[in-house]
Amino acid sequence: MGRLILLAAIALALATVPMLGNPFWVGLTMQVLVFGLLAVSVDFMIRQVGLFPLCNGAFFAVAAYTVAMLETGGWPTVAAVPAAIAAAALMGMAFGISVRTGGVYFILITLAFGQMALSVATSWTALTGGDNGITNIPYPAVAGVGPTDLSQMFFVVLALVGLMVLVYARIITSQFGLTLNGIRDAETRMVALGYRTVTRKYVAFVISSVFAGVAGVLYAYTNQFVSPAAASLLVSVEAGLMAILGGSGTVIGPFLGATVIMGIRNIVSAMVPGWPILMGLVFIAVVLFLPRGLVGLTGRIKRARP
Amino acid sequence: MTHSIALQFLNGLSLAALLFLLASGFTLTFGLARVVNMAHGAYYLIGGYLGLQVVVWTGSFSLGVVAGGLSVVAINFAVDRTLITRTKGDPLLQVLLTIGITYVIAETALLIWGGDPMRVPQPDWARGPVVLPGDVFYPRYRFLLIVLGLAVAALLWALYRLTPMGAIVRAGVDDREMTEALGVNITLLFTLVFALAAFLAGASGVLGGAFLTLYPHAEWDILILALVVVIIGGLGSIEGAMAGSLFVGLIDSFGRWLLPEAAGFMLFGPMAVLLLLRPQGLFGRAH
Amino acid sequence: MSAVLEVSGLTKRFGGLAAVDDVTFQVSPGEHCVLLGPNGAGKTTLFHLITGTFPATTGRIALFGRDVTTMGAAARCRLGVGRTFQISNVFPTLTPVQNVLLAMGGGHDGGWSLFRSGRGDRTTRDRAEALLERVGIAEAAHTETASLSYGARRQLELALALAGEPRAVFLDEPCAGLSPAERSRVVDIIEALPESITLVMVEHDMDVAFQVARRLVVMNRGRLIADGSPEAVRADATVQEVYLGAA
Amino acid sequence: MTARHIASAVIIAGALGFAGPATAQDDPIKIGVLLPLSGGLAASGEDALHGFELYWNQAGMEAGGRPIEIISADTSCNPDNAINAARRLAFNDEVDFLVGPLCGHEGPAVAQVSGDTGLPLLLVPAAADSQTKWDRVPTVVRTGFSSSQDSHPFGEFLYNDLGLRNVTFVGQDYTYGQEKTLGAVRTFEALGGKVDDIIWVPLSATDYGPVLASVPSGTEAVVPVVVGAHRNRFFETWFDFGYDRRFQLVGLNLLQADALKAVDDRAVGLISVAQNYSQGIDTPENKAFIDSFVEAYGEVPSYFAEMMFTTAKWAHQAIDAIDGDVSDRDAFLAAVREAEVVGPRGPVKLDEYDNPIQNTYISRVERVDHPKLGSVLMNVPVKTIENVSQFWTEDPEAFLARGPYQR
Repeated sequence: MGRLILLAAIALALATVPMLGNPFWVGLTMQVLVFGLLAVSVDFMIRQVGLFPLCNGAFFAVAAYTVAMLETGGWPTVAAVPAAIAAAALMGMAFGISVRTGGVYFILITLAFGQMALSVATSWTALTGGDNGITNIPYPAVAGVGPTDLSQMFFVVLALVGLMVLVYARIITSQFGLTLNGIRDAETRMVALGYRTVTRKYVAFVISSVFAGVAGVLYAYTNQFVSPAAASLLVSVEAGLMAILGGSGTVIGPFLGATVIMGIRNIVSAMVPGWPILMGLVFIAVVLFLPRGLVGLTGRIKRARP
Repeated sequence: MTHSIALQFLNGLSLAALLFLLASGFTLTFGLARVVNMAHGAYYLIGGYLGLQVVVWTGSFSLGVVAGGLSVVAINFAVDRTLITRTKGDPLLQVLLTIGITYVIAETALLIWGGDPMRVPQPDWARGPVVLPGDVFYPRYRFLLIVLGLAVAALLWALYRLTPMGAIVRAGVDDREMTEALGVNITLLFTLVFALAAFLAGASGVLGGAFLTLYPHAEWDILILALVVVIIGGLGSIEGAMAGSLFVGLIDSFGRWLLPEAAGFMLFGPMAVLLLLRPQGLFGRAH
Repeated sequence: MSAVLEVSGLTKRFGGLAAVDDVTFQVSPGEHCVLLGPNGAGKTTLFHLITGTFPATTGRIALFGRDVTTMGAAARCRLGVGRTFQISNVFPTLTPVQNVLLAMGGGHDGGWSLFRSGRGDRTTRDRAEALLERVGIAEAAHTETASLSYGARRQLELALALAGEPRAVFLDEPCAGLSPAERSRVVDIIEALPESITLVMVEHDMDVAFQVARRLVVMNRGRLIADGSPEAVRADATVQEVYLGAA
Repeated sequence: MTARHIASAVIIAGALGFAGPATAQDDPIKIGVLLPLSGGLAASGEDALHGFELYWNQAGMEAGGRPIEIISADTSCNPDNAINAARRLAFNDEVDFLVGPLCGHEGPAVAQVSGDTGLPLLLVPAAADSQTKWDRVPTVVRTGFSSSQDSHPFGEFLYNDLGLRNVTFVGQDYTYGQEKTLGAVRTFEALGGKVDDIIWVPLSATDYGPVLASVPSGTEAVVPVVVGAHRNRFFETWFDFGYDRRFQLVGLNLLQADALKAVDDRAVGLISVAQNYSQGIDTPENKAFIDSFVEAYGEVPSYFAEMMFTTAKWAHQAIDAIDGDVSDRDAFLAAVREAEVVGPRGPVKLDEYDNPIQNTYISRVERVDHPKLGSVLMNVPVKTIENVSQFWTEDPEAFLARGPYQR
């Protein structure tokens, strides 16, 4: 209950951002929410299942591209959005064979899958607009009603991300969530208890792809353009960093991480010439100095528990 | 037609030779110490740039290759001792850490050498084409690279399979604790293997920089290819690195020739199918 | 009623070494059967073959009358087998109650709901706590398992084997490393198992074995060398020679 | 460097929300410049910024009676960063107009901010055709060039001047490469030339050995349209494999000034590039530009630097024309549209679609003695085609109806 109040308070505080009247902050906060949701999808795999995927940027991008293509092709939002999420889920089902492996193998294989998606985005020009991407994506509208400016879009994003966070919180404390934790802790024991663990990891992977897909949909609508930058490896890598950096294993962690990373990208970058070095140092510092328990695998942190 | 096939075959081999040099170090490090070091791409890049600098100063290509290799040995020693050991074998942390190291190294290289593509000057004795039977012209440099790749592969294989040290490394790959129980100084062994891997990565940067050029983001381009090599071949296996390099090199050259639009799929598609059938790769061990 | 466990001509080779060599025996419903043997006798390998941790080289295994030789470990467990591991294999970051809740759902590969809470309903939770009470760790039911003592984790291990209401339990040295007090507690729990549950247990410790067993199967160097009531085995000359004599 | 530090300080203040409104006549005119200052294209971004700063320094950092303040922001060639950087310049720094960005795919992102806010954008050097054709934004004018603009005369040059009839193109497989390649293919074929093959090379390609082995043997000449590090890789592989003995090499996009740094005398005599600028243009404006740039930064300016230099001059003329009152954005845009500017690249003015009408230079590499730099390789025009429109000789509406160049 306390957690719910905290979330409500944060949502309320964020709702005041458009009142500052500065679209820079509105736009940046929106990006933090969107990439935070992407980080949630990665965090789900890291903390609940114990696998680190490097292809969630591909789910993110495929959903964003689908929305872009359909919306600019005249489809209504009510059809474009489900189609986009379905596209991400389908890709998740295809890439899901990677859960047959584990550990390092899983990381490397998902990385290669992500690169495959990127190479399609840049070279299949007729469909994806190539390097230029797809522009002029309208704001979403249901039955003619929808946001008409950045501030209104902000509230749409806030509401949807908030909803996804609640859904997520429910999933990780569900029966299924508990069985995933069991797999993460001791897969051989889960097998000995009779569970089909690979199937469960597969389902978790697809759930993760759906969350990444929703983030991709929001990304397309908020940015109003999509380019191959959305599918780059660094999107997946930085989403992982956001998840770890945020740390606590709560739903808020990934958003905290997203705040720091987006802050470096968009605010610190204006002050420090070699800021990618700083980004690298953040990666290193997170690994070395943040409590080692923050990684779900070492099992030192208190997790969200029933 | 046969002319083109011969040419593409050689092209595949020359890329395979380069990839083998990079991937064999990666795979050995992983096999022995379970360290996944994504900074290998950055090692390739920084080794290439430093080697280039030495070639420019001394005029000796060979010195440049050695210097590129040795400088990365030093870098890797520092990185390993101060940073990687602190990840305590957690692959997630290792991946994040070594990607962070990649950012730092690549951006530093960018600040020093700038963003324009640079090419390591080829030595005089490797310039120009060789003429092969059937009137096939092939660059002497690439031809020598293939020879070097084969030589290093043979040497590594012999070290790995035929020498006492190789036997210990293989035992270490299989069961580290047992090797330690045998009273082998495993720390020294690790240091040697790490040094060898780092040397190969740095030297391959100089060798690759002489025909693929060095440029920002080269670290990722080459790392992805090397990762596909080890995924296909199987982590921790020298034979796997050989097979994977050949596969990736040949697929890349024939794919670009026959099906240029689908070159990306040609590389990743077979990899996905292989994973479905054999998740541990061609020569990897089930885990 | 057919045998709970039927092993015939079972062999497992590692390289040239036969860890289990042409073993044949049956366990009937309700039997309390203990596999006994010195270190390296092959009893743990046999146990792994039966539970499906790794495949047999040759031979056949049947559980409850079904051939399971090529079946995966999870599928065998779903037939109604609860097992323990020699080295505690519990869920360290979860609480003992969550451990047991997971174990209760495993038999039917349950727990698929994304929205029903993982805490389970009142009755399930009560059953889980009752089971923890039975194995003697009720007071730690809601602390993190990683913080439990070694003995408590062994007891939790036993609870996991029993939680799925199995028809048979396979225990791999459940008393290893326990204090005498903890050991007698585990023995009590095992002896109190209802008649309907078949027990197959690997044991290294003679005292425990003779206390629990109603039937002893003795192995040496991968082969069965004796099979019968504790009294009969104690009197067996071969057993005395290779095992008891050495002890 | 000092200017950058001052600019950075201003950005920090702006980011923290301390920047006050700037309307009075003696307040500076703030120009927001969006360029990649980190990442792989940082060198090009720096070079472009140098060109911009060089002009304003020469102009005394003043226009229309008001001081000029340049605020640069790093986009890292990433549209997500570019959109935030543009908003930051617009709302935190409250710049009067925007200049940039460099990378093609950042163009739409920045144009969108311009469209949303009404803040004028001088689009340069990003070259995507669509932005002055199908996806125009009323507040955006281009001061650089469109991808296919210089390709149209180049296609005719291949046929008429070089007398080629059968050629093979090697095109970089992304938007700029496709537009630049297909523009030349179109005019070459219209004259009756035959394109034997177009070999598309993805940006991810590392090795040109397999690419060049695919060149059909009967072709007369190979025309590369490759970018970034691909240019030098193409060049080296060409000579390594001895293709120079088999085919003629005619660069449409091969060796710009930055790529010339890493090649040797094998390049001398090659047709290297067709573009709206060439370092060897023989005019007083260009000579003065080259000399002052070499003086200030110690190297030959790239075409990025020239484009930003001329853009600055363009903005200067427009600001003067409205007496420094840039707060009237419509008046400023109208002044930009009316201006006729003579830059190092020659005379420039906008067409009806807000794209420059300017010269196309087809360049050849020559070894040139520069008083400061000594003997250097430099691009020198072999043919100048004057007043080239983005639609070439075609009716704009017919061109637009045909749609974008896509493979």
